[in-house]
Amino acid sequence: MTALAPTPALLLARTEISRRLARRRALLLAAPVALLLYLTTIFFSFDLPGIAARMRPENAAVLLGDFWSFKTHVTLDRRRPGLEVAIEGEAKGRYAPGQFPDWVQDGAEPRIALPDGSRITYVAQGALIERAGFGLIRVNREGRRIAVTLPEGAARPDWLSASATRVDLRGPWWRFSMTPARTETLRYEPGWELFFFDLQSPFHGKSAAELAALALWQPRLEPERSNLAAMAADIWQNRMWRHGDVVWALGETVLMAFLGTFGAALIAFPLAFLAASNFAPGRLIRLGLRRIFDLFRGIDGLIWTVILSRAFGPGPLTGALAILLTDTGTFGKTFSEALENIDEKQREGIAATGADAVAQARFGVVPQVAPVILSQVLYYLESNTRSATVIGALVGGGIGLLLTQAIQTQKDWEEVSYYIVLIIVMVMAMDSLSAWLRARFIKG
Amino acid sequence: MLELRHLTRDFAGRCAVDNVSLRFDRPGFVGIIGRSGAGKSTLLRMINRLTDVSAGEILFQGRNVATLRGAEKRAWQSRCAMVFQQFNLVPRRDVASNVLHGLLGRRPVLAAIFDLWSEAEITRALAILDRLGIADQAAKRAEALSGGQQQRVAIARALMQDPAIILADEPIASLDPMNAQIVMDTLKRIQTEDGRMVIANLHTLDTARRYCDRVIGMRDGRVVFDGRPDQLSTGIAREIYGADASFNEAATSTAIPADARADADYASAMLGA
Amino acid sequence: MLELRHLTRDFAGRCAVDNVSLRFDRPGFVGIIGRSGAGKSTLLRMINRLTDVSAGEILFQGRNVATLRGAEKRAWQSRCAMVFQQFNLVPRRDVASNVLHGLLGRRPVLAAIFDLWSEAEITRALAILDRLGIADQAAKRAEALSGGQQQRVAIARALMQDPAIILADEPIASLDPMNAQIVMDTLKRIQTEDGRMVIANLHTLDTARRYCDRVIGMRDGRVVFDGRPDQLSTGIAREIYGADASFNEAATSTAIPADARADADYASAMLGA
Amino acid sequence: EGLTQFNIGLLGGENAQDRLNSNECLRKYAEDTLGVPVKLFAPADYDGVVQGLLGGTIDMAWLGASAYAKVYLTDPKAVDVALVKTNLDGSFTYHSIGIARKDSGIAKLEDAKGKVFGFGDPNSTSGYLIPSVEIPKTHPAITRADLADGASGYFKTVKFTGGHEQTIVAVVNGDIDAGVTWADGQGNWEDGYNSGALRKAVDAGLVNMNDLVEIWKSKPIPEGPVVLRHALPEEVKAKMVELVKGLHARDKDCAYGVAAGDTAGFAPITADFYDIIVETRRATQGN
Amino acid sequence: MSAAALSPTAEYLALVRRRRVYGGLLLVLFIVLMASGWRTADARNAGGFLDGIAHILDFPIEILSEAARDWRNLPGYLRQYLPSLIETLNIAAVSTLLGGLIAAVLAVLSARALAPLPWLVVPIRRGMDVMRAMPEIVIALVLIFLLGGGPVPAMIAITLHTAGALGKLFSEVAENADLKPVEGLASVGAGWLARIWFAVAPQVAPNWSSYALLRFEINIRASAILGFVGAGGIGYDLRTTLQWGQGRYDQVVAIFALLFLTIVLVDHLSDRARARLVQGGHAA
Ligand SMILES: Nc1ncnc2c1ncn2[C@@H]1O[C@H](COP(=O)(O)OP(=O)(O)OP(=O)(O)O)[C@@H](O)[C@H]1O
Ligand SMILES: Nc1ncnc2c1ncn2[C@@H]1O[C@H](COP(=O)(O)OP(=O)(O)OP(=O)(O)O)[C@@H](O)[C@H]1O
Ligand SMILES: [Mg+2]
Ligand SMILES: [Mg+2]
Repeated sequence: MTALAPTPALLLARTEISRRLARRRALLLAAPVALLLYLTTIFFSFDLPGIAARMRPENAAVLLGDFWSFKTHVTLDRRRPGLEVAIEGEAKGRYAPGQFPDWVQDGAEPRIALPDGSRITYVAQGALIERAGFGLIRVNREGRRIAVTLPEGAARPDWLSASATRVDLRGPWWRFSMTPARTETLRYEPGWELFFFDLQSPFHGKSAAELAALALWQPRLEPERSNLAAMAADIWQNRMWRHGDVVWALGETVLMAFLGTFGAALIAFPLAFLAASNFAPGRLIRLGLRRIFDLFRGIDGLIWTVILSRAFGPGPLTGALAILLTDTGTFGKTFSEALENIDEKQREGIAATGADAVAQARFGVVPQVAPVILSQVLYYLESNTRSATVIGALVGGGIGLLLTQAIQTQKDWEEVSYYIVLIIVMVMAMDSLSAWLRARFIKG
Repeated sequence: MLELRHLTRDFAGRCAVDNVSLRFDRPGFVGIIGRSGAGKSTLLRMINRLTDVSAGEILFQGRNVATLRGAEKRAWQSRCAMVFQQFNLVPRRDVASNVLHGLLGRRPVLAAIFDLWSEAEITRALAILDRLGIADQAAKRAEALSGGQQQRVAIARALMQDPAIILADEPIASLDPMNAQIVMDTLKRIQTEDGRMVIANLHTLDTARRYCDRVIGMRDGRVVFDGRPDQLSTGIAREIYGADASFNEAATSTAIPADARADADYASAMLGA
Repeated sequence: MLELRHLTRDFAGRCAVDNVSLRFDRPGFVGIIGRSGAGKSTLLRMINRLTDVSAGEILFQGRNVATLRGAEKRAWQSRCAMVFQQFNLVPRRDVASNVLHGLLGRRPVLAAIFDLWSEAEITRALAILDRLGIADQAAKRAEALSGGQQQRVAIARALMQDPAIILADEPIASLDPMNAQIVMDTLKRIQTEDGRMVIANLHTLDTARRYCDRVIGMRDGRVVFDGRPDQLSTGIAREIYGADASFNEAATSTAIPADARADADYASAMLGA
Repeated sequence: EGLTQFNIGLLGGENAQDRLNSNECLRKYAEDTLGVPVKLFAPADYDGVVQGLLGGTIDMAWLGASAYAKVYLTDPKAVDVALVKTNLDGSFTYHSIGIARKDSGIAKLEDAKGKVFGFGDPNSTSGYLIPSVEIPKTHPAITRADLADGASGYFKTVKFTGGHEQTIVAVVNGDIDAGVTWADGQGNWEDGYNSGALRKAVDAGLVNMNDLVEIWKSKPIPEGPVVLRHALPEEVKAKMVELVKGLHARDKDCAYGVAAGDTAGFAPITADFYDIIVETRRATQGN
Repeated sequence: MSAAALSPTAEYLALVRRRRVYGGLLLVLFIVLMASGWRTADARNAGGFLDGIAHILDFPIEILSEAARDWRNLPGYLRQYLPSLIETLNIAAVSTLLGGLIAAVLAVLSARALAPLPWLVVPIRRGMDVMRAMPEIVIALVLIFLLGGGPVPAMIAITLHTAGALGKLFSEVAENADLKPVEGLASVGAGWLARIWFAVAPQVAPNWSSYALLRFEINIRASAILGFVGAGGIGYDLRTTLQWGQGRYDQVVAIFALLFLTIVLVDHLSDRARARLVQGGHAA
């Protein structure tokens, strides 16, 4: 058998195979090593250790907690009369006096019950905090000075921060702070309070069963409209969450994406013929157009927004035009590539019947490129919905504006999470829509 | 009715068709045979004006159509239909629409763009399809049809042009023998029944013998034979196809030689894999 | 050495293999024949454990391998090589690597990923390729080879496993007659020279007659014949292949019938178009 | 050319929808006054409104002083200064405040030497313009060049955080060691003063003023002006000035919303009041 | 005409009429949507389209004329902003790499025929949908507040989005992979990882790397834009200079030129590389 005495050819093959395997092995080892090296340099040049050191988990926890919880402020301001109880401390979430939630006991010395069993009493000279499992903490105010008295023998805990003019206490699901002018307790609760009905709505605070009963058979609360209509209107006009405005904003975002994408497709389509080597009337026109497409594509929509806002001012038109310009560049390029890849036989078949150039394009070219173009356009429709979110923020419209502003003001994190959910739902909906349209018009 | 005078076509110095003069006086079935590269396709494409003429004249009813431009050129093209080896249909459109494309040479642009055909035109297209036995496929996409059916759609498109001449460039080279026969029979029937003129490039001698009234043999861009099919002796065939050793009658026949079959089998097995 | 006891496999209620019991006591060339859907592939795949067993036992040297899991199952698979109709090679890797893949069942995965094969292993892989006459192709990508060569690579991979049993599922169904013969000869040679056991599904009676020591006929998941090839009378064949009118000896032969050829031609013409 | 529409631009800083809502009353009054449709626009950053005024698509806006200077420097004829918001005590100034973390050991600006220093938005008056000019005057050791974006002379580096809110968070998080933001300078430090970015952050529960110290405070800065586009018909300008001036008397709640806090109303003011700011900005322009 | 043909003709005529009605309706619907959409957008905009179009070049001209005046500064600025550009490129590269690695894992885990744990397929797919739908800028903005400015929030944001976007494309490719080699390796007793590595990876590699390259291109843009909202890199410089306005337009132009040239260059190179990758895959 040859295996006993390897032929020269076999030896040659063996060295060749060994060499190849060695090369592959070297590559396989080198690639992860190079990757690791690169990531390590980046690790230090992006200062990740520094960030890790500076990151404050409790701050993150506050913010992230706000994503899915809300807080109620119980405030005693020495410059204003009376106790104020307000959701998120906002005027639109303020409880009317005498209608405070049951954990706040109004009176000369208001008492607040907290989720962990702690209790806080606002007294004339300051406040008494009965902290569960710790004992009574007195906070006394004398003029501009604030003093804290801990229970006998207790060490100062790390959840308490005090200076001569300010005391701050953190508990599970609550916070307390006092300055010479203000005494305030924040009580956190999970959920998005007032999501459906705000405090002004007669439907606030009702259980699902009660609401169903009201909607279906109970007498009208307002004579001029049915309870169901009133509920819908109250939800739509909710002052805290502004569902109506949010829906308009979503609509405006989709509008910008729609107009930008399809407008760009309509403009790019004829131009693509002039930029495709097999249709272009001249080399110069073709190259010129290609560079223009590059320029339009290379400038992101966001930058177009800045450039256009001088001429058109803020508003959805500016956003739509910004998307249109970028996508004209993108489509111009991809459409002309599609045109360059057509099957010439079809066009020749049409040309041989004596059809003119327009008819040749219409019947010999368009049917071939239509599926490619349509699927491109629909793909971009989805991706532009995402861009329109961001562009909207700059041009003062759409859900993106609501989102960035909510982030910037830093307090409405539950709204931030609401908007994020809506954006994700919106983009996923556009994705499904474009997938459906693709399936319907391209395969069918 | 059609006369070619000193027709010549250069491709970057290479002469594809070299000073060809031919007269076609009355309708008939003319076959052009020759080796690959002999200039058969170029000749037909020049007549239809898909390829420009380098020199010479194409006289149709006494008028030189080789120099027409624009609308006049298109008018000529619409009178002189072309059938291609690869059918050159629009695969994503339905069969009837492909047939209606035959009218494009005579259509105002706008009506054409919106694809608006009159009922009479559609009825005529379907009548033509019916004549070729594929009316029941009218609503299908062209790409859904078999090769033989597609070629018949291409012929229907040609007929829709109501042409004085039908040029067919190797119409059966992509078809299996059974479909090849159907297509050739169709062309022949059209030629005899309507009294149209058909000029077809053919790649096998026996097809030429079976269908043609007149056979033209080309070699290296020149006409080397022009006569009745029964004058095609083996010697003449050798002259047309060149004296290269591999030539034999069988190689130009539609019958499939044994080893080619094995190859085809193998190819289809691979592709199916 | 191998015994199947009441082996059964259900696919969603349909019984693909139905209570099959067979003993293979000594090495030999066993052919399994039967109509499409008879359960031949399912039987082989169960032995290799590519398909799970619904009921019954597969005893190899007295041990039931039908219930093994994880590493033990893989150890069994590495002793029982499989050759597929479509070769199932990794087309983008070279031939030698494909052969070395036969060792994957015994290798820690990381060593395999980094292609840490010893010189001795590479030498052995090349020796096997040499034995099958395709050592000169060792450095080519598998996909660049012809079907017959690829099947020989697949056999080389099987040999690399140094298997007790080689299972071959219609190893020549995708090959042209000439390559089919080479592959069958190879399998036969391996079986006789090495004294290995080969169980092959075959789709034609004459191949079974020519190569097998023992033929098993299956129908509807059950064994309906088990004997020497010379016992395969036309009557028995009819029983195996069913009494349907279309059955005849020719339909199960490797010779290609005329109309099938035309189809294949047609298919390749279409695909090439 | 008749007026067919009147556009009011609103600067950022508050929840967009809240901004639109608190100015809704002004929109209605303006519509009644002018008899043409009035629209509100609330782009996310200063520049949107500035570009709108320059391009002639925004007719009225309440600008920051520096943003006004930018408009003026780009096109002196673009807008007319009309009114300014007054505080409860009648003043119309505020301060730029330098802050640092108490535990960082920085108690005054000099301590921040060799540390990371942050400004807010480059178009912001208190967040950049005023400190970049005033600090070199009061602290000769610090030059203007030391306060340029990315400079690394006196400070380790100088950054723009993008806005007042971001500056505060960045200081609290330690991303920057010190930074500047704004406050009205009235009330108490521990509350974050009576109004301004610090107060908002405190109210949001984001910072504990015990953790911060004031390291620097600017001289009083004039509140930004309410401006009207110069090209508007005189009569329209007069009407709008009248409307905004009388807003506090007419509808206190509305004035509160429009002024984004307690106010004694809007008072007339002239352009020369902002000359200093304009000059300051012009001086920084050559960089 | 034969009687039999009547029926196909009538049928086809009916089909044509039906098609014209649907086509016409669709066209009208589209035109109405476009027209009313543009009108709505125009009406809700501060400045109208017709008034604005005449001034469309005002701002670019303002920028360019200043840059033309101070053209001598440009080379200096180009050098000055190069590090920012490199940071932007690094953000894009790292997030493409990390996102691509995550995507590769997710893709294999969520391709039905390859998944080792079939019950994970649907949750992973939904998860990728969510990652894909989330605009990078949203994640970045939130992270900037948690981690402060700089490249890291942008990197994480783009990585997440990339993982989702590439994951979907990758798993589509993996789903279409030929399973015969996988089965071949299964029959020799190869484990799951070996099967994926030897039988699937070579098949998907060309398309995967082509998609990853395309993503890299997209991510350069994304990382430049995230700089615009405060996440480091050259976008941040672009925003501060652009917002400052007059006096810094020469810097704007310099940054712009850098960014634009980079994008066009990368775009061009990756176009060619991708063409080769995919072609190589097919031709081989
Ligand atoms: N567009 C073209 N550009 C350059 N040369 C061409 C072109 N078309 C044809 N030729 C050349 O002209 C010569 C004649 O080609 P033609 O296609 O007419 O031959 P044919 O007889 O139809 O051959 P076949 O049987 O292969 O179709 C060939 O040498 C060919 O290479
Ligand atoms: N994975 C599967 N799922 C469901 N049914 C299957 C599966 N595999 C095989 N079957 C069914 O089991 C029966 C036996 O199939 P098997 O492939 O074993 O037949 P075969 O004899 O190999 O046929 P062929 O000659 O077509 O390969 C068939 O009815 C087939 O449809
Ligand atoms: Mg030809
Ligand atoms: Mg089988």
